[in-house]
Amino acid sequence: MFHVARGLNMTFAERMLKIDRRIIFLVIGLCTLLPLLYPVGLPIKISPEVRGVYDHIESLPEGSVFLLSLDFDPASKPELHPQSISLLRHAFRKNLRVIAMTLWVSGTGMADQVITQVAREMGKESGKDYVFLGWSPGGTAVIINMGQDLYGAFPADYNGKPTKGLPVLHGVANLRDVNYAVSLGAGNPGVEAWYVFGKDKYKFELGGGCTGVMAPGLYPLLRSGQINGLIGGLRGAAEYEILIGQKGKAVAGMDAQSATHLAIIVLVIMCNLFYFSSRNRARQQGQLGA
Amino acid sequence: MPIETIIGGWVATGLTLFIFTFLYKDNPLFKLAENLYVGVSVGYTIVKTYDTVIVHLIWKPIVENGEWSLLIPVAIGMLMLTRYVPKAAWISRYAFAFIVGVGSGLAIPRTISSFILKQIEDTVRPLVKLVPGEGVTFTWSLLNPASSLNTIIILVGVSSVLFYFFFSVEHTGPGKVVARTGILFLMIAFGAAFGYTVMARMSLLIGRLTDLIEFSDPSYGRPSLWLLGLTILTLVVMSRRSSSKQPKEKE
Amino acid sequence: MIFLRRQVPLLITLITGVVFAAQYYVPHPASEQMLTSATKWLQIIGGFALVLGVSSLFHVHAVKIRRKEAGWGYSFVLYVSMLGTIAVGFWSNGKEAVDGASTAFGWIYNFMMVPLQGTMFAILAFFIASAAYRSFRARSREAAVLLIAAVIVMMGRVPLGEYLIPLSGDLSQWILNVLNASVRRAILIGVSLGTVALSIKIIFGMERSYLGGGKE
Amino acid sequence: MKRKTLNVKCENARSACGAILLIAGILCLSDSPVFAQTTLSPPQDIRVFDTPSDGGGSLTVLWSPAPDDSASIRYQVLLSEGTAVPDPAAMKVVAEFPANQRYVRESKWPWWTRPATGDHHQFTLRNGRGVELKNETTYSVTVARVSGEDRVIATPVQATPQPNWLNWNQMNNLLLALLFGGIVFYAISTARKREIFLRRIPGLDAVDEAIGRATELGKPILYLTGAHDMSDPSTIAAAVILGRVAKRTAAYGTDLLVPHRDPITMAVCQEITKQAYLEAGKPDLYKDDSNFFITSDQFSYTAAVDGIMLRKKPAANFFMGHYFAEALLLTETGASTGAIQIAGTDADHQLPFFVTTCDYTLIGEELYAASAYLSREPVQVGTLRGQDIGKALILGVLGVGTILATLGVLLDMQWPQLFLDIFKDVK
Repeated sequence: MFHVARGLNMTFAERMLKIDRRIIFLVIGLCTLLPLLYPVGLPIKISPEVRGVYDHIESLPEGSVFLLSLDFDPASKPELHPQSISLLRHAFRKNLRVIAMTLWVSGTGMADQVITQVAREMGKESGKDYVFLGWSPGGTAVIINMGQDLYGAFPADYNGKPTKGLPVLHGVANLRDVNYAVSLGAGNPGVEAWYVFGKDKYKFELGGGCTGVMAPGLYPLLRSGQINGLIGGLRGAAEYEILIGQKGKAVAGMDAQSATHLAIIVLVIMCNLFYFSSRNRARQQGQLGA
Repeated sequence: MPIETIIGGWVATGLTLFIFTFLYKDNPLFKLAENLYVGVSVGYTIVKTYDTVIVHLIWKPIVENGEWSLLIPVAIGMLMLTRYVPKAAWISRYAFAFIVGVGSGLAIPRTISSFILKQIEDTVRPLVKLVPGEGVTFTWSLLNPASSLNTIIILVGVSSVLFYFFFSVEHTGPGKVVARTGILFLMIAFGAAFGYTVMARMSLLIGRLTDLIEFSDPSYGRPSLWLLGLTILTLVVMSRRSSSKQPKEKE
Repeated sequence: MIFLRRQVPLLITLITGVVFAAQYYVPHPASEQMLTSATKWLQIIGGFALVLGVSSLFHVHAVKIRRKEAGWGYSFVLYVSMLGTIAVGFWSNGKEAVDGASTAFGWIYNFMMVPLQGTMFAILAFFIASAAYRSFRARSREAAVLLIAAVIVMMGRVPLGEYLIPLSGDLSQWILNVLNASVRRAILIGVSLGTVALSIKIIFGMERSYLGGGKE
Repeated sequence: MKRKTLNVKCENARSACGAILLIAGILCLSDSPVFAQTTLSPPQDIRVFDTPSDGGGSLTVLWSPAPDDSASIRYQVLLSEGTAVPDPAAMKVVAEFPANQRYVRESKWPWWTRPATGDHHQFTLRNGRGVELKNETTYSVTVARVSGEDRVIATPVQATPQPNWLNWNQMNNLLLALLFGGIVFYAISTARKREIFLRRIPGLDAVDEAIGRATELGKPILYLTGAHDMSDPSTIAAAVILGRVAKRTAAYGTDLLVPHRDPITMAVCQEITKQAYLEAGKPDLYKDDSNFFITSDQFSYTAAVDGIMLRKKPAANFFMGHYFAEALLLTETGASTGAIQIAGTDADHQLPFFVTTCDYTLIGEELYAASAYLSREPVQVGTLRGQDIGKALILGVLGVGTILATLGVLLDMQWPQLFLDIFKDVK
């Protein structure tokens, strides 16, 4: 909006403000790449939101039913994949009965991979210790239907085995029999839907994990106790990895986060310095002209 | 390492780099990768929908358990497809009427309970607390979200933002002060969201770069490095050719 | 005919809407059974709705290829990749992996879909930085407030920020937990009132854009 | 209907109470050793009834607190099928807990369904997990008091679990739904009869300003309608605002570019633009191809629009409607060309980016309000008015509720709860 100075009159500040954005792209690329190649390992503090989820799983007795809904697609993999790995490791370590599923069709393959991988690593058996129900269309309708009759919503698991009679689902008729559910949501349907169409009526305890984009919007639900914990973005995942004592991709990524965040803060400060200096100059010129 | 994984590494690296070329500018490599992406994800959705809906939700329950009532939703679903027959397109309205009707009906009480009552319930809190032994106290801690001070701040925030979205009242006099408070609160929340989103977007980049670093391993044959060179070369050649063709358009 | 085309759909919406809103207040097993069936139906109908969305894409690109419009080659790429994925998917029985071993369908998913989608959104990382540099200016008091809040949260969310300025962690917690939560709550209440109003209008036939096209 | 059965049961319970006292007395007399050793009194005023407002398979037991209830004394809830109980001591123990637990006040009943005062003991038996409760089958239930080796059992009371037709706990929810529905209908009917005041949306002034500047510079204007199709309220609002923008561009003779990602939206917008040029008295300036279709793919569309921004350098960019991740790609490029940018969106995840990169942003509901302000359509204006009344009510509840809740703590009184319960989500 301030195009007073042009051409030859352009000051250093103005020229800096009009810098080719590809230079900024390069700075960000380097700030991400270098810490990934040469990690530092700064300490990460645990926030109460993440501790909420961790403590609840810690308090569950062996054999409790834990439902993990991986409601995300590959676009959110870097944030929610580490969260799911940590949560599954924790649940398996506590010998909970794990029911995994997804409400996002394009996340099915990833969800299957992560649960198979962690189960194998922890020596757990499909059908006995855990089940992956796969995906079903309908979004919120799936949640209500599971609340009414889990076997109606998922007559077979991902591998096509009938869900009825699976040892892991013994005594589980619907969502009311679930002790703790966590939705790792990248959008809609996600954590909110699990509250509105699930916990609101079927009364299981609910926790949430989400991408950084979603997280600020979930704080009202956290405050009111509608969800008992919130793992937000890569930082949340890193905190959870530290809580269970198995560092993974999230902790590894935090150094790069530090670098890029600081780079952006510096960019913002520079932008404003240049902006104010060019504005002052424009004002002075305006006064001289008058 | 199995050969398909190595090929996979090369393909994944190539596609990742093709899309990153968008940062330089929109170009055929990006368009190719983008259309490939749409095609693959649509194909994936079709396969998954068929497998889940037709096989597991319709065919097996009907054939194995004789749940013939499931033919009703199948019929409703079929009605939707009449959209493609211009003369019979109006029949699809029956299906939409059903979905939208059920959806709206389900939404009303649940929205009121989860997003109105629950939120009011948590905002309406006593401003002072009765601490056994100390009597009535006002807590000042900012870090405890349930402290009296924060209760007041939350109340002010909720009320002023709600007021900002009043449209049948002019924002004048004291209303102006409230609305301005509301907009300041809104800006803080947007700022927080911006800050948090930076983390989200950077995570995606970290994820992609982690993969590229993995694929620069000799066991894959270093596709990251080879393909990076190749992509840059292609871009250079292409920009040369286009600039010699249209010397006037330089954007 | 008008009755069949216009009134009957509105009647269906009215009845289903009222019935399923009322269902919430009725705990009787009969009412629960109705909800169970209806949600199962919705799951199945949801499958058909996906077909509908996908087929419009099919159509748009088919037209492009047939007319050899500009860039029809890309539409062709889209078609080939889609048909290829479908063929491979059916060949693999719709499974990405069998007993942990990846199928051909799983290969397409892992080495094509995951990197493509992931990178598509990773581009935004660069743009957010460039937006921060080029447009994040304290032009007004509001913009200044937004900027400061954003910088504090950015500091407080990363280990280095907390390390350099230890207070930033607590401060960003407070912003998210109290200030941000109160605004989000107000927005949530406002949006929910809007949702309820819209649902009521739909059920009683005052809002009928979902029937498609304003003209009869 | 439900109330009636409840009352009947209460009366049954009351008549049973007399019997309990009598039997308890007899028990004590006949069992003289027990009498001699302890003063343990059996639970008093036992009432058992079908748990109201549920789907059946559940019974609720209530009994009066005893003055000497403490953690060292325990209560047991006993259950057996049928009306005849030959030996209460042989009934199945389905729950056991310390005597200072399980009060009515701990349960979530609002005052209008609360069956007894808060200091009564309360236990709800549910079907499943070791207890079998079938609907329409009569069960005998009683409570025993246990202290060390001593155990005194009250006389069993009979009750039948059954499913209910109404959840009374949620009546506040229903009431609010009906009230709000009524308000919306009332507001719409008022809007049909007379003009309702809507405040001017400042963003609309910015729209005029931006078009003026584009005219001065002789550059075109770019207008986007968002990612959703015509069935979404945000797209409808965007189309209405397009009408206004088109009228201005027609009056000034400025070029208008509207790239689309949905063919139906494009057709609708063509009509709107044409109409606007007619109304402005410049039908000759209208061009059919100012609305054009690009593609429905998110990122191809974004790349194409970015290209238009860079090549044609529009003086003003409008982003109305709903946007996803492409928002930042669009507005950032737009900002780099130095255009005035005005956005209006209900996509709350993208709002921060619009706010930072655009000169003016219509936030959330302001988009709908702007469209209602321009269209003056009674249904739209009335809905907005209805929502305003709803918000005013909620603001009132927040204010009054906080004062009452604070008073309740300060004066240690219970009655504010009568008001607060109405706005609680209780089930």
